[in-house]
This record gives sequence, C-alpha cells and structure tokens, in this order.
Amino acid sequence: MIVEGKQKIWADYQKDIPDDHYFYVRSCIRQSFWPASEVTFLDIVRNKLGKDFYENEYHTTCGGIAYHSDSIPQETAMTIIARQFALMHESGYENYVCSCITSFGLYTETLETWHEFPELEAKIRQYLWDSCKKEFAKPKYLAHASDMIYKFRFDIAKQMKFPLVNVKTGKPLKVVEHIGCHYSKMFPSKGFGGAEYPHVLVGMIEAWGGEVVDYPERRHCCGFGFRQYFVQGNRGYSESNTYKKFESMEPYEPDLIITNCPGCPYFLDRWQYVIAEQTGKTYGKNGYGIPALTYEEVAGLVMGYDPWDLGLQMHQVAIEPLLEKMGIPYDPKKKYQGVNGKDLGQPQCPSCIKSV
Amino acid sequence: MKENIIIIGGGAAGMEAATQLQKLGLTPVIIEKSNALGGHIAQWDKLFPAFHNAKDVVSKMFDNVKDIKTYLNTEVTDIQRNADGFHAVLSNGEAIDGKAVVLATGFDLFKAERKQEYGYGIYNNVITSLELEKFFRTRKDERINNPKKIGFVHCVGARDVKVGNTYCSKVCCTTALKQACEMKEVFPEAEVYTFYMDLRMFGPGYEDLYLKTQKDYDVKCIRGRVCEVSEDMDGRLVIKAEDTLFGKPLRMTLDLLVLMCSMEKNKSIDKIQQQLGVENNSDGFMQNRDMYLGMNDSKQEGVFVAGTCTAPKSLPDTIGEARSVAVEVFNYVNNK
Amino acid sequence: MDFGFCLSPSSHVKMDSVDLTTFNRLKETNPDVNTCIACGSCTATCTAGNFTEMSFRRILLMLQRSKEEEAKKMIQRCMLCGKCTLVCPRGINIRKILLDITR
Amino acid sequence: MNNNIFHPFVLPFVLGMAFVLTYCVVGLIRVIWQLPKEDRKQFLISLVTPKTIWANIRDLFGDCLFHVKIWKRNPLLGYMHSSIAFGWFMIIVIGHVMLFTLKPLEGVEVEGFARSFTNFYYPIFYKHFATETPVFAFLMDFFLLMIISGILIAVVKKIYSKIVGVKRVTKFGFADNMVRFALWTIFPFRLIAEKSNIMAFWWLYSIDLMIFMCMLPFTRYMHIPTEALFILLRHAGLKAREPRKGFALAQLYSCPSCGLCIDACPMSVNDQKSGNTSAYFMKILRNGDMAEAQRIAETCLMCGKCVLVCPVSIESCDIKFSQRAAVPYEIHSDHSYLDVISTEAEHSGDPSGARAFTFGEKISTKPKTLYFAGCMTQLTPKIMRSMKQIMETAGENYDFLDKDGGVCCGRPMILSGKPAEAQAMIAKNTELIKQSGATKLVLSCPICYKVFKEEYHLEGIEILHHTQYIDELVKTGKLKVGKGEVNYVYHDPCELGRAFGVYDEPREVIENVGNLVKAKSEKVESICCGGSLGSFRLTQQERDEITQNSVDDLMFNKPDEIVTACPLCLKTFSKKSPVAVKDIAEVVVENLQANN
Repeated sequence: MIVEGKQKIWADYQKDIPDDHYFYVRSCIRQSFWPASEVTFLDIVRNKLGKDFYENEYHTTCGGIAYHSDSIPQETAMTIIARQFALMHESGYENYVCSCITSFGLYTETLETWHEFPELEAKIRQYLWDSCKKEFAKPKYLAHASDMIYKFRFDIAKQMKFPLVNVKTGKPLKVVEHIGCHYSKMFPSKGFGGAEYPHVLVGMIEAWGGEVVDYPERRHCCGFGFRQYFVQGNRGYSESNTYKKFESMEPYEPDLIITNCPGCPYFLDRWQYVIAEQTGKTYGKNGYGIPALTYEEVAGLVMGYDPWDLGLQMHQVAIEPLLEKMGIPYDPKKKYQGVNGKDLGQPQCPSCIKSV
Repeated sequence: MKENIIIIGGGAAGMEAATQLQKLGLTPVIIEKSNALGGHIAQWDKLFPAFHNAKDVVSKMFDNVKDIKTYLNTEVTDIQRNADGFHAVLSNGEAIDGKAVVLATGFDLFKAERKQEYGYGIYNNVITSLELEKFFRTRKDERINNPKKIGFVHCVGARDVKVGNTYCSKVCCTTALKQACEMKEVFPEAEVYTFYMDLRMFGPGYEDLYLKTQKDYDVKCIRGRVCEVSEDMDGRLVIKAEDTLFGKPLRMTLDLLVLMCSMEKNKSIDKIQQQLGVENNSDGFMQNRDMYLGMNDSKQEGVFVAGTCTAPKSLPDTIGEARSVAVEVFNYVNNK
Repeated sequence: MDFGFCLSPSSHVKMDSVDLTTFNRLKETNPDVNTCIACGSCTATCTAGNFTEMSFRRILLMLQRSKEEEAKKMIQRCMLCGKCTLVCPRGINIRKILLDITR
Repeated sequence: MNNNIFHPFVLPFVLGMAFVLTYCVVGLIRVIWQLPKEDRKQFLISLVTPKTIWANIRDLFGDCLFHVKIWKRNPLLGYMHSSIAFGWFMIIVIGHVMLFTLKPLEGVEVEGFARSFTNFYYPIFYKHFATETPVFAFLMDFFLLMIISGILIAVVKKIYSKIVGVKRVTKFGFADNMVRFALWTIFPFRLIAEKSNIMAFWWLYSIDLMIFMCMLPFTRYMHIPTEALFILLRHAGLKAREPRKGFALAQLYSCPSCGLCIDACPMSVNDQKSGNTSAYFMKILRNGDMAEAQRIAETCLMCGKCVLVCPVSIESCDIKFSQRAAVPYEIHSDHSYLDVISTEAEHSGDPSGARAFTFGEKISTKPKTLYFAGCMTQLTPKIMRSMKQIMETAGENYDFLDKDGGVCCGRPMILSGKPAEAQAMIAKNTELIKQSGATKLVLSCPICYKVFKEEYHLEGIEILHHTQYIDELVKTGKLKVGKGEVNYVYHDPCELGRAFGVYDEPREVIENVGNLVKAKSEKVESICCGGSLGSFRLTQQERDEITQNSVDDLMFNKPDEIVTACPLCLKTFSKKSPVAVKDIAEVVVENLQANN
C-alpha cells in the first residue's frame, strides 16, 4: 500500500464546507435504531463545538425508503425533498445537513437531476406549491452529518479523553471503516476522498489515534438494500453480503467497525448474531464479535460520553471488550437502565455469540 | 529549392516525415520538447506482432535524421502565420520561419491513477504497460518479483465514458498479448491472464500472435473488465471481474497487475494548436480535413498532421502517415 | 434457529482455488483446447443443442471454473455427430476432446 | 550315395519343426478357446457344413497357395508369392510321395518310433540319403527353381520396390529381417547342397530351416500357418469382438504385413503418416502396444479400403472398432432427453421445451416418402434444397423428417466404439420414422445410410440413398433430366461405395445429365475425401493433405466439376478443389427439364 497515492486522491476530493449555521434533518431508521447517535451529534456540534445547528419539528422522511423500494415515483420523492428544502429556507438557513446516507444520496441525486433537467425542477416547484403551498428553494450547501464530524475531527481530537488506542498494549486500535454506498459511490465528487478511497471516516480514525484496516472487501455493500431486507426470503442475500465482508476482514483482527450510514451498523451488528446462530461462526476475539458503531458513537466515546448514554447497549455485539481496551470506565449495572434509572429488562442471551 | 518545414515533435512520425522531406529536397527542422528524439517508441523494448527490437527500428530512424536540424529540449512558444508561411518562436529564444508546419506531436499515455479502482499508485503491484516495457529493457523493477500470477487489464482509459474516452486505443490489445507472451518467457512458471473486452487483432500477423498466445504460451484470456482491485494481508492483489463468457463473476489473487493504458491527445501542444486554428475531433485528438483523402491535412492551409496526434495508431500506421505527409507538404510547397 | 432465510452461496468463481486437473490433463493431449475464441459456432450448430443446453464452449469454460460436475453432466447429452468440429473456425478437434473428457 | 538314415545336420531342422508345430497347436487351441461360446459353436458347425467346406477348400488353395487376389492386383507380385508358396508346398508333397514310392532305406531295418522320426526329416534331406527317380528328380528341381525364381523377385522387390508396382513397403525389425534372410537362403542352400553334396551346405540348409521355424512365431511369417485357420474362421461368419482375442487374434497373426494397405491407405499420402496404416496397426496390436494401437485405431478414417485390398481379407476396421470399444469410459451418454420429443403437434408449444416433429397428412392415396437429411446435410443446405426440388418436381408425396434439425442417426456413436449408446438415437428415429407412415426412407448422407441399413429395423420401409432414389425417379420417368455438356467426375463416398457397392446408380444418373469422366482411382479404389467422421485424431492439417491427394486423383482427367453424394465429402472437397464441387442432387436440379 502506497499511502502517498491515497493522500493524493484525498487531496483531490475535498470540499469546502461552511463552518456554521446548518439546518439539520434526522434519519428515519437511525431514530429507531440508534436514537442516541443523533442526540450525541447535536450535543457535540452545539455544545462541545459551539456551532449553530437548527432542527425543525416539521421535517419528514426524505422518501428514500419508499423511492428505493419502488413504492413512490421519483416526482413524489422530489416533492418531499423540495418540502424539506422549503422548511430550511423558511427557517432562514441555506446549509442543509442530513443524518442519513440514503437521504444524502437522494438529495444529491435530486439536486443533480434538477440541474440537468430544469423542466423537471419547474415541475416539482409547481407540485410543491400545489401540495404544500410552499416556496421552492434549494440549499446553498448540502452535507452529510459525517462530513461535519470529519470537518471538526481535529477539534474533537483536542477534547479527546480516550483515543482509539489499546490502553493495555499502547498500540492503536485496528478500525474498519465502512462507508454507506450512497455517500459517494453515485457521485464521487460529493464525498470526502471520492468513491474508491473515501476519507470521511479514515480521517476521523486517524485523527483519533486509530489504525485503518484496508481489506479486500472494503468497498462492498453491507447488504442492507431495502428490497433485500423487506422481503424475508431475500434476507439471506443481505446477510450473505455482510458475511462476505466479515470473512474478508477477519484475518486483520479488527477491534472496531465504524460506519456512517443508518443501515450498515445495524446489519453489520445484527447479522453477526444471525451468522453465529446459523453457522456457529463468530468474529473478533473470544467469540464476542466485532462492534459496529456509528461515527457519532465513536466520537462520543473518544470525547468521554458515558457508553450507556451513547446507547451502546442497543448493539447486539457486546461493547464491553472494546470499552476495556480503550480504558473507558463503565458501570455494568447501568447497562439496561433507562434515563430515569428505570430497569429496561435484560435481553435474552444468544446461544453462540458471546455477551457480557 | 530550400524551404524550411517546421516539424513539431521528434517521435516516429516527426523523424520519418523529416527524413522523407529531406529526400524530397526540402529542409525539415525538428522541434522536440524532450531531451532526445524517438518519442514513445524509444521507450519500447519489443514490437508486436513478431517481437522485433524497437531499438533496431528507432536507431535506423536516428541515422536517417542525423543531418537534419533538430532542437532538443525545445518547445514552440508562439507561432504566427505570415505571408511566407509561419514564424515560430522557440523556448530557447530562437525563432524560425517555415513554409509549412507538420504537427507530429503524438500522444500522452493515459494516467492510470485516474482509474482509481485499479489502485495504480496505491497498491504496490499495479504497474502500467509502459513500466512493464521498461522492465523488459532493464530487467529491473522492484515490484516485479518472480510473480506467480499476472493479470493484464485491457482498455484502461479507453472505451470508457467515465474517463471521457469513448474511442478504442487500437494497439493495447496486441500489446497486451505481446507483453503476456514476454512475461511467460521471463517467468515460465507464472500463470498469465488477460482481461479483455474485445480482442482487436486488426493487423497482419496479429491474429497469429493471438493464436500463439493461447496455444504456445498458455495465456488465459478472460472476457471481462476488472472492476475492483484490493490488496490482501500479504500485499497481493485481489481482483474482481466478470467472466462474461461464463456468465459468472470471478475473483482471483494476483501478484502483478499490468494496466494497458490507452493513448490520449498530447495536451502540451494545445496552445500552439489553438494559435494555428487546428480543431479537435470528438475524441479530443486533432481533426484532420478528411478521413480518407485528407488525413494528413488539417483544416488550416499549410498546417499538416501526422501520426498519433489525430488518433491512436500503431507504429506502421504512424510511419505510413509520416511518409504520406511528406508528399502532401512537398506538393503544397511546390504548388504555392 | 430458523430465521426463514439463510446464507446464499457465493456465485463468484474462486479462481485461486479452481481445480484444473481435468483441464490440464486434457490440454496435454489436446493443446487446441486453449485456442477457443468462444465464438459459439459449436453451440449454435449442435444437434443435441437443439433439444438441450449442450454447449461445448461452456464445457471448456466449466472445466476451468470449478464446474466439472456440470460439464460432465452436459457432455452426456452429446451425440458425437461432429457438426461442431466441422464448423469450428479454430479447427479444434471438438469430438476428440469431448471423448477424452469422458475417459 | 550315402545310405545312412541319419546325420546330425538334420537335428536343427527337427528342433525347429518340433517347436513351430507345438507353437501352432497351442495357438490354435488358444484362439478356439477365446472365441465366445456361440462363435465357437458356429465355427464348429461351419466345419461340417458342405457349403463352407467347399469355400474353405477353394480359399485354402486359392489364397494360401496360389494367392489369386495378389495375382489379380499385380501378376508379378502374385507370381512371387505363389511360386514360393506353391513351389514349397509341392516340394513337401512330392517329397512325401517319394517316401512311399522309393526304397531309400534298403537294407536298413527301421521300425516304430525311429521310422516315424525318419519320416519327419527324410523328405527334406532325401538327396543326402537316397537316389530319386528321374521323374521325381525333375519335378523336385523344377519346383525348387520355381521357388528360387520367386525369391529372386523378392530380392529385387526389396532393393527396388517400384519395379513390382509397390510404392511403399512395410518397415521391419530385426526378427523379420532375419527370418526373411533365412527364407531367401533356404532354397539356394538346398540347391547347392543337393547338387554338390557338400556337408557344409547341408548344415546351412538345416540351420536356415531352424532359424526360419524357430523365429516364425515372432514375425510376420506366422501368417503362413495362421491364414489357414483364419480362412476357416472367416467362412464361419465370425466378427472380431475383442481386439486381441479369438478371431481378432487369428487375424492379427494372419496379417503378412505385406503392406498392400499402405499404398491403399489415404493417410499414406504423407509418408510420415504411413505408420497409421493397417499393416502397422496389426503389427503393433500383435506386439501388445495398446496405447499406440488405440491411437491408430482412433486416427483411422474407417474408409474400408484396406479391408478390400487386403490379400488375406483381414477385417482390420472391425478390429479397430473393437479396439475403440475396449477403452473404458468414465462418463456415459445420457440421451434420455430424447424421450420428450414426440410427433404430437400439441407438444410443439409445450413450455417444457419438448420438441415436436410434425408430419403431413398421414392418410393419403399416394405412398409416402420420408426424407432424412441428417446432421451433415444440415450443414450443406444446398443438398436439402435440391432434394426438396427433386421430390416436388417428381410429384412425390413426401415429408421432411429433420426440417428443423433432427436426432443424430447414431453412426458417429458407433464409430466411436459405443454401439450401445447409439441405441437411444436409433430408437427415437425408428419411432419417428414409423409414425410418419412412410414406405420409403431417403437419406442424403452415406454415414446415415450405413447405420440405417445395418442397425435399424424398419420393416416395410425401403431405405434408399438419394443417388439410388434419383436414379429410380429418372428411370421411372418421374423426373425428366436433360443431358448437358459438362464433364463430371464422380467421387464414391466410402460408406456408399465400398460399404454397399452403390457404384452404378450415381454414375447412371450423371451420364443422364452430362459426361462422366473417370477419376484415376474409382469405385473400390476411390480415395477417402479426408473429412471422414471415422477419424477422431487426425488434425485439420493432416486431413487437408488427404483431401488434396483425393482431389488430385479426381482431377486426373480434368473434369469441369466434381460430383459426390455425401455432404461431408462435399464440404471437405470444397475447401481444396480447383473446380466446383457439387452434390449429385444439385447437378440433377441444374439439368431438370422444363416439362416435368
């Protein structure tokens, strides 16, 4: 591996991100899978970094799930998006940042399509007015939330309490980065580092002291794919893709997977359990599996947030071995306690993959 | 009659055109931007289809031009048309006048790093066809370390709308097979694979080379474009492609991957070309006046084109064009 | 545990572990197996191919892509009529190769 | 004269004779033993059947002694063989007759075993022991000189084989050369010994005989005793079943390696390939080199010419078939997919992919002809088109069985030594043909013709090759043709000519439409086009050489066009011929009269 070669590509694929004042929209899936991630993101950018990120209670889904599963036509999805942009405009913002990769891909696709086909844009402008009586507006700048953490990765590093280092050996943790397909595979120039060697997560890992693992199936999709997942009979296809990735990364003995897409951490996490149940195979040391975290969770961990406040108990793969490696203190008793100390109940332990 | 003819470019086309123009009684002047004549072909070891030494051909060309006025390390910085023809200012400060200009500016090799998925410049064992040619000449390349499995990827930067080149680069197929055979000669134990889209064996003896590649050298040709290259733990290359004839994707581990880089228009001449008013065609190469009967004329009077500046060409094609451009120039100068 | 789905086998041909014993044996006695250009003439003219999936071109590929069992199954359809050998533009002695595979 | 009845010089001969007799008896028992039970029974019955007894006697004399077949082919060679064989035979016979008519042992009392022992060598060396009468002396000298004259020709042939009209001769090893040398010298030594009575020559004569007889079983000369057995087995109507057992074994030893098949073999066009001819095949198989025998068996074009020119009538093609069949196959054919093919029209749209063959009206006042083009003809559409036009012009009620492709006739499977695996195809075609309701089956391909004639059971259906069919149409006036000016040469396809003797019908058809000129080699002698499906191993280049040779032969009298009656010959010749190559059907169509 010639790092200079990658650095050259990274330098070629940079984007100028406005420093401040963003309109923030959430992800449908993430709100239910990893609710703490978005909260942590807002807490970091607002309270730790002192930036202006505005949220509007009226924003909805971007329509991506329905669009990608062929439930709604493109015009409908575009009108939903136009409404989101109108909300941003009404709120006095012109920089749009979304939490979801599917949304980011769809927003980018939509903006590019409008650019290429102005007549379609005119049509959507009309639809928006007809349906919502809202005024059409386009963001001046579109970013994904991981772009923001990437941009502020060194600021976060300054406040870092637990770097991505194994406290017992002093060596950097081996971290697999997994980029959501729709981040830059469709429009390479829209992602940090481009499509082949994206830098958005690599930059975070390196800034926070970890060592990036580049393995043969790095580019491969986690296997989520709405159509694959929605139909039970097709889920084996989804699972097989995850399986392929794990088989490929296994020899590198990674400590952690970091992702920037709603579905990826969920499937990279849960399929480890399913694979273990079906084949008896587990990954990672001692049969615990390899934790797959969102970038906000990792940012929160290195900045010293309480693991349970970050919602890490929501992961199937036990997080405790990682916390111990990083030397992060945690109270095992609090793992299944709600915000008010209420007992949430302990999940049933799976038979194959180890849990604490 | 002694008329200056300004030849820009000292590669195969420029040298051969100059040789012929001199024989016709004109005074060619070669302006070459690098420090030696010979162009790309001088960097080549063997020529397809019969493995002739490129050196033999090039040294004969050198002999032919030894009495021709040649500027090395020199570029044309400005060129103006005047009543007698052209006035060119050179980067060394000199200026020359000529009756006609021959653009024999050749090609640039496609920058392999632009096809990022092949990992050129990122993975150690990904090299270009030109680098392999250098290895054949020098037998030195630390990346080529007794490889057991070698892959060749055709059409790198050609027939690829993603890099903006939709044309076929013409010579890469034959070159790949030639280099594949040569690799088998150097590393008889190695398995050699070529990943091709179509094997365009367009010239005499080329199809025989293909047959020989299959029969005598046991080179395995797989129809399908390599789409993804990664490195495994041992630093070997893991590639993915579809075997389109079999209808299944395949993956394999290679020790060396050679990228058959296409030809692109030499862009360093863009400014002069603009001054002369010579347009580009849709492939980005220089536009000639007519595909059949005016292939060496540009649309501008007194400006001629020869060799790979108008399209990817093989060496025999280029030499043929250089000779025909000499006749064109001769007729032009005499009829003026 | 039954999830109602399971891992689907990879469709990739794993060239690193492909077993070429049969193909290499064939190659020793029939060097022309290497010279196929996959034009498909053999398949198009095949008498058995009129009724089945029989394709000599694919059989050669199967032997090189770890699908030996499929190849052997396909080869059973052959009637040895020799049309393929007559139409092959590379002059491959297909009938002989087919016979040799079954030995 | 020496009146002793014994001298040590007879011992070498006695030893040799004892050895060869023992060997032959053991060999005879072995061959008979190896015959399959039913073959053995058939053989024994044939020995007492008057018809075969007569044929046996005729051929034993005609073939073994007089070499009638060689005479017919080449009188000089015939004389060479028969002078030696017949002369020697006569010397032995006369010698034994003398034993009874003379009293050479006067004054010596010899009885019992000693008497028999004496009889054993006496006629061979009698001149040393007794005096003969003038008549016998003349006869003995006459036949001895006759033998020596034959040997002289043999010596000349060895030095310059073209003098006797033979281009190539078999190349032999040490043992063969040794025995030949012994054979050549036996009789001159005898002559000298008899005339001079020098002891040394008696010794030489006897030792020569010993060498000849002791080495005989290990050389081609073993054919001398074996051929007699072979003639008996052949007349019993047996076929070779295993390449080195029973009947085949008898044939292997009956092959004199004379090499007549070498010149006849189309592969010999390239001298380097003459090792592929039957003479060598038999020798190699005899020596037990199975891999090489297999290679030659699979290389052979199976044109059958060597069988027809063989002076011993050895069925070498049958032996090659049995050799092909002896290869163990790991994978066997599975043609069960043919089961779904039917003649039912409703199957034609079947999503299962079942193919249906459809026939025209079954009930018709006119008898129906079924045309089966065959796989090879599918590659030569002009034959199919011509046949259609001929049948339509003649007003025939016909169906076209494999209009959209058919099932292979099964012959190629048989040619590859897998007769059992051809059965599925034979059964399917039989079923389809029977369902067509036709009374006449017309084939364009001689390859199909052979298998239909030999392996199919199509009772009530006349099987014709299209040459015969067209000849019939022309003769019955159903097809009116005009005679053109074109000079045609006709090539006899192996499996039509040599296999079935269909020589005249095509020639008569051609004479009706143009001028027939002769090829250099015709009918039995015609040379395979080189494209034969019979060979599995010949490379394209090797085939091309054969084709060129065959074309040159056809072009001998400078015809305007080459006419053949086999789609494979047509395709093969087209590549190499300097003139147009046409199928007979095509030529007929070109010369159809307008008032048909």
